[in-house]
Amino acid sequence: SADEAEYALRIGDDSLILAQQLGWWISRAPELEEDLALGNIALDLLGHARNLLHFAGTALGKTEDELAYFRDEHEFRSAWLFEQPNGDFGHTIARGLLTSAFQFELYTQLAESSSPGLAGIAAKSVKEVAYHRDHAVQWTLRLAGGTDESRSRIERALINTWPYLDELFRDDELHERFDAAPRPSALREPVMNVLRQVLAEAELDEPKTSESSGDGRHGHHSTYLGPILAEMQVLARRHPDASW
Amino acid sequence: SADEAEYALRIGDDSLILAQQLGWWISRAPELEEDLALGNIALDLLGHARNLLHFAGTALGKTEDELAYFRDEHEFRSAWLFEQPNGDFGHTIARGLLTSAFQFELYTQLAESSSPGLAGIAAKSVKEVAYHRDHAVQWTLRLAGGTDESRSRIERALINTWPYLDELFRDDELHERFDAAPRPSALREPVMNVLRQVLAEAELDEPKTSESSGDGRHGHHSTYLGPILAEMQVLARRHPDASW
Amino acid sequence: MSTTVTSPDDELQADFDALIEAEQRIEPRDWMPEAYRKTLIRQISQHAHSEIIGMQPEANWITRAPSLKRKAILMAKVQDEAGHGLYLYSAAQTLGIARDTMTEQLIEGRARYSSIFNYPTPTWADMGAIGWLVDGAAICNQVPLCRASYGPYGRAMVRICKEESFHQRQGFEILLELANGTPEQKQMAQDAVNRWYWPSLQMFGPPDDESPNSAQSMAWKIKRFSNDELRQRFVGMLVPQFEALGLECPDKDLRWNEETEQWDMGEIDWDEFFDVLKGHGHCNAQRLQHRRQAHEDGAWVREAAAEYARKQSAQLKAVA
Amino acid sequence: MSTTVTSPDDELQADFDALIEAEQRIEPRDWMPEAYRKTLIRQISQHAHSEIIGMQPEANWITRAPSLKRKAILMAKVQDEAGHGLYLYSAAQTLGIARDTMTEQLIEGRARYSSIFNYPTPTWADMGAIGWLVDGAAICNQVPLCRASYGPYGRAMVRICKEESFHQRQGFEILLELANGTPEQKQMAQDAVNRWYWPSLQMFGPPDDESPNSAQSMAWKIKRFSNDELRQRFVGMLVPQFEALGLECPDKDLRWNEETEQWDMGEIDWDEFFDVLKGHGHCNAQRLQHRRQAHEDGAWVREAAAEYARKQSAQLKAVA
Repeated sequence: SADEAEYALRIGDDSLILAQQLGWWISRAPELEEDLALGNIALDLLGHARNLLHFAGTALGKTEDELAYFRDEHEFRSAWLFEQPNGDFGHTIARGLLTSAFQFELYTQLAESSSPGLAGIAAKSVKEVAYHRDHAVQWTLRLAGGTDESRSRIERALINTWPYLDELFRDDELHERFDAAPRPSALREPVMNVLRQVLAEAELDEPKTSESSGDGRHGHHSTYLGPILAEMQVLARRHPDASW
Repeated sequence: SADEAEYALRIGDDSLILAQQLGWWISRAPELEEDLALGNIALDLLGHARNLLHFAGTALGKTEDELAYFRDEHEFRSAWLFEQPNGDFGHTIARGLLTSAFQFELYTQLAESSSPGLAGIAAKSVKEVAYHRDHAVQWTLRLAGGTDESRSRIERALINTWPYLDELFRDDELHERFDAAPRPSALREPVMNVLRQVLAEAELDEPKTSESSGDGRHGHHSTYLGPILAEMQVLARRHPDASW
Repeated sequence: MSTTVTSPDDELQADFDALIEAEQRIEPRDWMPEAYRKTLIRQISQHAHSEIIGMQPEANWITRAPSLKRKAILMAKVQDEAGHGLYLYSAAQTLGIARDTMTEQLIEGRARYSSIFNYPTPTWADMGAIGWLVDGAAICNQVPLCRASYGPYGRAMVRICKEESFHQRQGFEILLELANGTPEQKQMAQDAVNRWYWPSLQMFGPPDDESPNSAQSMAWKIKRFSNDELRQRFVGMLVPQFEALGLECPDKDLRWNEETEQWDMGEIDWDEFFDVLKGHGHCNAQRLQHRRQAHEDGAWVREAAAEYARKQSAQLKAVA
Repeated sequence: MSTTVTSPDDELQADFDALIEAEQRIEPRDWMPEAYRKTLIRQISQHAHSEIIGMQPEANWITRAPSLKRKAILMAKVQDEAGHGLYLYSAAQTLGIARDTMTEQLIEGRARYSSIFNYPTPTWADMGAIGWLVDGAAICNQVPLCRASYGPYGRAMVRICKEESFHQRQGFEILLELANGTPEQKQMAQDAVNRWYWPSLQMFGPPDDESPNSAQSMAWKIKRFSNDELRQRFVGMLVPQFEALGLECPDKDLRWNEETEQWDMGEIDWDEFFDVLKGHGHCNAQRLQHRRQAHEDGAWVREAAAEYARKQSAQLKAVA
């Protein structure tokens, strides 16, 4: 259905944009093991995105590539958190902690969906997201418990990303109509509980920041998305009739 | 003539690509005075680029915007030095030192050109480039004579940019035919003399690096140019028939 | 018979009041009441911060400007804003606050700046809408400030207003070009105007009956007109310009009231205004993060410059 | 009558020679001649560096890959190269050199890596040409290395070769798609093949008569075939594939010689080869700069991880 497709686009775009950004790290990570780890996460997310865009595309009569390469900025449905820049490694880890905690809870619940298509994708993805979350948690602990510099960097990174959590938990008209997906508001508590546990273990305070009212689900995006799409789409758009 | 146009494209693209990159600093400089200074330099370079592209365009039957926005990567003529990324402030300064030392000598000689068009543009530009060079020299001295960190950063930045000097001084078939511009090889000595003086005053060693054989003058560019153009051209290309 | 005892402070206050009354300028060396000084520091630094934060929504399009001419104009504009910030920080410094202190207050989120800059700029047309509406509203607010009783502030505003009116015209031109362009361009322009219209009206602040600080500022001749008066003036200016652009005004209820000789406007969503003010805008977090990042990334450069200056002056002394 | 005095070293040497002769593997705990050890360290670390530097020309296109499928394949490929680098650094470590030492040698420009990675990748078609030609040449070089006399090296090569042949097929597929695509795509493919063909032939090293170290490596059964033999084999493999792609071979002089039963090739520009080797390639500076930058930017992360591990183990000890 159209609602199912719209929902798949939302969570598919999240993963697509994050994969696009994580891909940058490959050849630039602090150690080779992290080139591999961040590359793995990027690949997983790209895989999830392709499944979700393919699924949405069957309802919309479009291919995954048409959706990825030929939509304009306002047609994307990603949330602002996923559009936040890589920054330094600490920033990438903080962003990864928040996105993976969210996606883990989301896919866990979505795996029980009455939509077999969404449930299937979620069930497959959740195992990989568990690894992403573990990766982010381990590094959060290491950076928080490492040197003074690493601690202040991860603190700053959490302050910078925390405002974008709220958007992930906002219900809207889609959720009034479409009940085959968990309500965003129902994810808030479990996700925040996990995050608070990690912060407690890392002996970090929960950032006291005001939430951003960013609204990517309706096509109103952060300033970061435009340049991300410019680079991602440049070649495909230069040869609109080509196949690759 | 076609040769005049080709020559104007080369030095115009240098300035265009550097202006495009320096524009990024506005709102991100280490202090407000540098937002202003780097912005000024970017504006000057953009002005030079527009004059040169306009001049080339009259021979080629194209507007400055057609040349800037609708050429593909291999049609650009910029040298690799101008395509090198901003990096940190030290890297921007090192790149600026090299580019401005080159452009100052180039425009000084070009102001005597038998081509009135090129001579006129060069005569106007050289005053501004003198300021750019002064800015870069002052900051090179400050960074080299500042803290240990700033000294090692400017050293590293010079090592990273030095390999791209050689390309600026290479004669090719164009210069066999076209004698209204100084031969690149004739610029080597005066430019290197200035640079060596600056290094001596800053008590820095001349980097011992092998020159890159990068060859932007014939459309063979560094890996940096592709993404720069993707961002610069994205909007204009999305609306090919629009005027702005 | 009773004697009137005048304390020195009372005399200073009387002199100050007389200067204000006579439309004379207060200068840095003059005595001034603490509340006046504090109000000015707050207002001028807030204004300076707004210029600095206000660079970001437009800087976002420098790299993607669709023509070289527009790129040059936009670069120059954003750069002007850095310049305005500098004038205003200087004016505030004459009141005894250090620039570093103001910078700290900003990046630590303890200082205000104009909420308008917490809205995003998703399209090129936003460059037009910001110039036309945001700079337009700023000018309405600022022209009277050129006569502000505090000298350095008034003089800074004179320079700033001259440049702002230039910026407003450039914004209008961007929109005019789009409105007369392709259908997509026209739509882009209308969408941007729809997004920026109401926030620009909010730039004049809450309605007069909910603006407690205004009266004192007017008595001190810092402020010359009430929020609602300025808003009226702004809307009156926009109406013919909407017509010239061929764009629709997003306020469907706007009409001229023959009786009151005022514009009756549709209702402004003040909840949204206060929400953004409290930090819940689209971009509050991003704006501060961007500024903080630039400040932190530049720390080593500022330290190097300071250390170099120290060494140079030590060397000069040694030679002397 | 004279007695043959055998020193302990001679005995060890004899055992070593016998193992080599019998096609047995030398393992890390086995005695080996210093020259053998040094040759291996040089070769393996050079190979590891090549994998790591070799990530860059392809990583350059990850963000711009023109379909999601190709993006996924490319990401996986570049990631595989990091994995290969890790295997090989591990193999080299068994010979008594630390990974940090090798990293230092690389970023300080004191270590070699394959010159092929100093060429730029201006178009998407380079992703095809690298896979097909560069990985193809690498496989020809590396398949015999799976039987290299040093155990850890041979075993690493087995894993690597399996993945490389996968990469080569993917490169071929990219070119096939382009060669059958739009005229611009086909031109892009031909241009890329033109750029990479000769450098890929140079990957086998100088002609046999100018390759002084080869004989010893062959005696030690590290190397199994001469440079020219491998080059022959590679070209023989390419010829039918050029046909399948419908692309032209850039070597216009290439023909099968019935008499020698060999491919007669056009002249290889060895001056260019040695020029790039000496550091004058398009991208030598950039490749090292990229690696150095990643290493330096990551220093605080590695320090944090080390410090955290130190604290954790101190805590464990305190508990025990």
